[in-house]
Amino acid sequence: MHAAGAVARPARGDGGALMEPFIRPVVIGAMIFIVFNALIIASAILVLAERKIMGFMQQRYGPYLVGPHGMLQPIADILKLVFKEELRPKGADKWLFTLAPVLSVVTAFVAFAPVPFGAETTLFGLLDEPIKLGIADMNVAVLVVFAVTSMGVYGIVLAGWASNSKYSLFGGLRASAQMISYELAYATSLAAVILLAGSLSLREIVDKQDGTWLGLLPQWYLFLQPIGFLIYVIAGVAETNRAPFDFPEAEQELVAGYNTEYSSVRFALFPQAEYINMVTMSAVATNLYLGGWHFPGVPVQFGWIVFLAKVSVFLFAYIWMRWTVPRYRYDQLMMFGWKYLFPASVVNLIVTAALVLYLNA
Amino acid sequence: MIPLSHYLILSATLFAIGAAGVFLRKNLITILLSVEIMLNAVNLTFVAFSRFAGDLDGQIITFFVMTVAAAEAAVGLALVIALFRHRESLNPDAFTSLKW
Amino acid sequence: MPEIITFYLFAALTVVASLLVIGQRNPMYSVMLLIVSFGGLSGLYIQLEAPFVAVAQIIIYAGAIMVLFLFVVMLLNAPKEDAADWDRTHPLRQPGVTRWGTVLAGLLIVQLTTALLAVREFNTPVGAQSDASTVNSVHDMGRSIFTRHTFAFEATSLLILVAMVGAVVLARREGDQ
Amino acid sequence: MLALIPLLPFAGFVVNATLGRRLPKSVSGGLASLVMLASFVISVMSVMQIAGRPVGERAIQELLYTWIASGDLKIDVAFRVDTLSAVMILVITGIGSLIHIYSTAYMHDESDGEFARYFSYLNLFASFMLVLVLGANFPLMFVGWEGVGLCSYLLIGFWFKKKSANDAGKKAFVVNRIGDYAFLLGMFALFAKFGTLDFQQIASAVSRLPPEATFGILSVTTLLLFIGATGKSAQIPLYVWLPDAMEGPTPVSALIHAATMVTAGVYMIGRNAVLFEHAPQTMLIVAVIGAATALMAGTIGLVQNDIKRVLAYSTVSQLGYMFLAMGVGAFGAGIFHLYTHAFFKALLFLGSGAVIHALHGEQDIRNMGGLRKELPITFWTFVIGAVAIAGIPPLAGFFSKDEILFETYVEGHQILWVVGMITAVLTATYMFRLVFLTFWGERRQEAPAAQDSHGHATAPSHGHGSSSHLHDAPPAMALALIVLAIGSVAAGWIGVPHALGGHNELHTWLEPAFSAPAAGAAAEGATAAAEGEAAAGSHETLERMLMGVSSLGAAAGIWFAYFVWVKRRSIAENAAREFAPIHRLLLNKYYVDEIYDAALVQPIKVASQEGLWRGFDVKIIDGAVNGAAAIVNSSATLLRRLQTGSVRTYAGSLFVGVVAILAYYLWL
Repeated sequence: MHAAGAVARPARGDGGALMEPFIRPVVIGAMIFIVFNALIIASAILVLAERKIMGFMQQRYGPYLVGPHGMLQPIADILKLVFKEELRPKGADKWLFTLAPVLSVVTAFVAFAPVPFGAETTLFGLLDEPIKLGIADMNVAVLVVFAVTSMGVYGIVLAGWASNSKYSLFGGLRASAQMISYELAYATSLAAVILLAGSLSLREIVDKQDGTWLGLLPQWYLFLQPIGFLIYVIAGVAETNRAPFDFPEAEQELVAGYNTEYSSVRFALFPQAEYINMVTMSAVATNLYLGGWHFPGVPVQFGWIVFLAKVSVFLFAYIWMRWTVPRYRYDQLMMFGWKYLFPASVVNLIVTAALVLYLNA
Repeated sequence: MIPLSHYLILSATLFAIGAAGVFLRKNLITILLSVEIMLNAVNLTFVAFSRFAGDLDGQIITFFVMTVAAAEAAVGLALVIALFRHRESLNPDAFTSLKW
Repeated sequence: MPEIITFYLFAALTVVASLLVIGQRNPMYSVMLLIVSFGGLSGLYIQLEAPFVAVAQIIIYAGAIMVLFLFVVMLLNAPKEDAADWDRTHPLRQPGVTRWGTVLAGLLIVQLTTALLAVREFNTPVGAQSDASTVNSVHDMGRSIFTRHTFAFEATSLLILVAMVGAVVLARREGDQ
Repeated sequence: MLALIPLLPFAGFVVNATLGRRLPKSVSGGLASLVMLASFVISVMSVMQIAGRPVGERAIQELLYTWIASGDLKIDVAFRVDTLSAVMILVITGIGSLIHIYSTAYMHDESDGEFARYFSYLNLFASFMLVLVLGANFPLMFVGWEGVGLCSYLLIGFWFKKKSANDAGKKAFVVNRIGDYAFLLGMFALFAKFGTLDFQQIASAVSRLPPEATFGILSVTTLLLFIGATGKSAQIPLYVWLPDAMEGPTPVSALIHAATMVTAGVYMIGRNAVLFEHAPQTMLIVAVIGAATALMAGTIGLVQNDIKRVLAYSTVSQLGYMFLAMGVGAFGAGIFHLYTHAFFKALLFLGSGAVIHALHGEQDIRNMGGLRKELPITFWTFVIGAVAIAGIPPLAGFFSKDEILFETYVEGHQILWVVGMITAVLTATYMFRLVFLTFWGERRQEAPAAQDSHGHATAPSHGHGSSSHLHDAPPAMALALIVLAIGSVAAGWIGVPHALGGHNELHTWLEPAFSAPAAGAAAEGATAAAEGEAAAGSHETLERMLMGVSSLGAAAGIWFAYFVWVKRRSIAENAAREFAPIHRLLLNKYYVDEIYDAALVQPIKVASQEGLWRGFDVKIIDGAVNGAAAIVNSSATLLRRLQTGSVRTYAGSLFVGVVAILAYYLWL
């Protein structure tokens, strides 16, 4: 968190127009506010989307009663959760029990901060000095995202430990082991992209992917790093504890894993954190592999729309995966992570490095 | 600009805290944590020096230190697990005999 | 001025957290507090214009090593250490030993202060690097790691390998292969 | 190619030593003889090669590799054939191969394994001897020196089941060790003086120095070397091992203890002629010791009854002659005598071996007699050998011995000449005593048979008693005997002195080997030869006179022996009874062994037992060891307290260390 805060360097222009100095802080504040709420709403929407898509895939309606086509279902859920009784099991650790959900959701929010989601814009001439779309534009953004998401595990682990129950404990243990294992492959596939772009700044990486080959194939790293992309997605799913890697909360084995003992708002924070993490993961994937807000033929002013589109594709894929792919076995997960994914990513990294070296020389 | 000595004093304090932890604690895990604190104190010194000397070697050494710390943590914790299996205790004074 | 404040903020955070780490009976809290103090440290690193080190600090220490600690604590369900045998078996608690320990500690403090008073002339950085060149600094770091510090690098990799094997061997339960 | 000369016998040794016991006798023995013959051929070729050259550069030096290089000490493994070593290698390989052939028949009664072992030793000896004479520097020579010592030990003790053989072997080894010690010291002294150990370099370095008038470093060095020589070549005071060495198989006595190894000392002196010439004191000592040894051994030989012992003592006295020659500076004569002696002494030993073989190990001449008719070949060859050694013209011994005596006289050592003359007469006498007692008269059986002294060779194949018909030497032995007989007759003719109208080729041939290899060595050698001839020319009458005297002396000795031991046997007994003490004295070899035993062996025994073992070893060394262990133990018990096993104690000590180091850097 401090990392993010301290590295943040909002772009500051010297203010040619006289109302400039007043507008800019407002704009920035507004942007932060928008993003924050957008994330909250996104989680709410995702809940609904998940249930709807699930219904669609299982050939039923899904939530249908609340509001038109059950559109208001998330609000109902939220209300329900808020008005539930807070209960903390006996012998649970008071502080950590509370800290855990907060920590996980906070890290989820913070992780999105360094992610840019649009090109520079002057808001239709409102500013004479263009502003970069994105909360914190920093030159080690990739690492910061990675660092903050890696902090996210604590929320789950602590939840598992603090609630003083076998199932939670197992969930926490699984989460910690799983996340550490998959962070390796995750980071290594990141490194390959960083090598290609020669930069640690997400924005620069995105801008490097502008343009097309032969006028039709966009210059996305997806096409240079197919294996890396695959690894990244798989590891990302594991990092966000989504099916088929949702062992920390495998309901068939551990009642609900780390959040067995949670209820009401504290409980609500976990799925929210999970959804926000999904968004962040998708956004980063978009920036790294799908050329962010660049799309051949689309003017860069509407880049953020393109960006949203790409992200939603990812999110759909997430949900799709969850309802189609069956859950692994835990030892299979570990074996897969250590024996296949990680070596594959290392090989990918080495090959990429060799190629970059060879082509630059 | 913060003078170098501030950083040095800070890292000395941290190191002292770590050392005290090693001396005073009775829990192997806590002792390992104290060792980590000491290592980080050293890291801080290195980085501060590299900043004030204007070259990167200090930071590089920091990375080596981190690697060593990782290795140390892995082996140390493995040892802790093995020991805990033998005696249901983490008290270092329970392991005074060299073999059993 | 603001940097003074941030410095003291982070310093205080680090020191207090570390103190709590060792003032703590519950290893779980110790681990969490240690993470906090690492956070403070990385803040200091950023102030020292080593953002890469700062992020690495978070990723490696807070993100990986500490999780390992946490994992072990949870795995062993580590007992809170009891104060009872503190006074009994602690070799440094016997009065004589304690006295000597305090004497030594005092000596050490005196020495450190004298040593630190000697670095006064060192207060302004040589060739201050602006963080705009962080990426370059990462480049330079990589270059000099793989050129000037090759041996250290290789040695470390070997160390890591050995540590990995050692950890596996040690943590393996007797009997199961 | 030179390397092959010693390497071939070594190869034979390796083969016979490793898989000899699986080979049949014909193969192992044949192989051994074959490699010897091969190296003989190679030697002849290389000698031809150098003979083809002008006088100056008659030498081949072959560097194999650098053996030791530390500091300014640089030792090459280099072989050198010059005129001197040429003679030696011819003698060694030639006579050596003859003796190998002889041995195939003589040792035929041994089991396959023993047979192979014998021949492997013999080959090993040959190769070491060749290294000795071919080595171009002292250390290499020393390798051969020690190697032949080892082989002589192994071969003397060949029948190791027999205690006397073992003792003899040990005696030979220990006595030689004394000499080798002095030899080593001499080598060190040389290196200290000249900073090199290469013969040529030493010679050239010495030739720049003036001859030492007083007893200086050169004298000391040469004296040390000479002591080594006395050990190896059985001179006073270290000759005692040679007679006992007769415990070994007779061919071994012939090869090692008569023809080749025992002459190593003479060769060594000849090899360093320049060095010795610069130390007149040592030369005098060498001459005196040589003469004394010759006389003493001759007298002892007069009364011995063991056929081989008589020959052994005659060997000693002949070696004395050689050293006399060396001592008076007549190196050529010395080597000449070495060369002739090799023939007839080998012949005599082999003949005695034939006799012993025929008599199934009988060695006591009192039990022999009348073998003339039964062993004709042996008889005739033996007689030839005896005549040759007695110095009757024109056989080999005559020329060499007379050259020695003449040189002695000319160099002005009249007393030594007298001694030499007496020895010559003695030689003739005891040799023909041997001949007459062995071959004349009729078989005697009265004296106690010395069967056991040769237990092994008494072969089961010879079942019948010694009284029955004896058969003469089998073909292999006969061949060797005849060849050597021819050699003993003709070997001397290459050294016919000018007095008798000869040219003494050997002398001129050897000349360059004894002069420093300085620039224009050729001319120098030539002049030396020339003035040698001149000197000879001036002394011709004298020389002729001396020859006559010595020949007459020899003839007189022979007649005396005939008169005493054939005509009037009684005289011998009467004499023995008349001069009983002298007789006993001689019979017991002047009690030298007893004296040594009392004077040296016992004291050393006592000293080492009481002093070194019970005193030093037990008390001091063991005490030290145990004390060290005790100290370690006690200190460890103290140190153990430091290892509390409590982590914090260790950390505490570490803490102390940190404080101390900081204090050192801050305040000290």
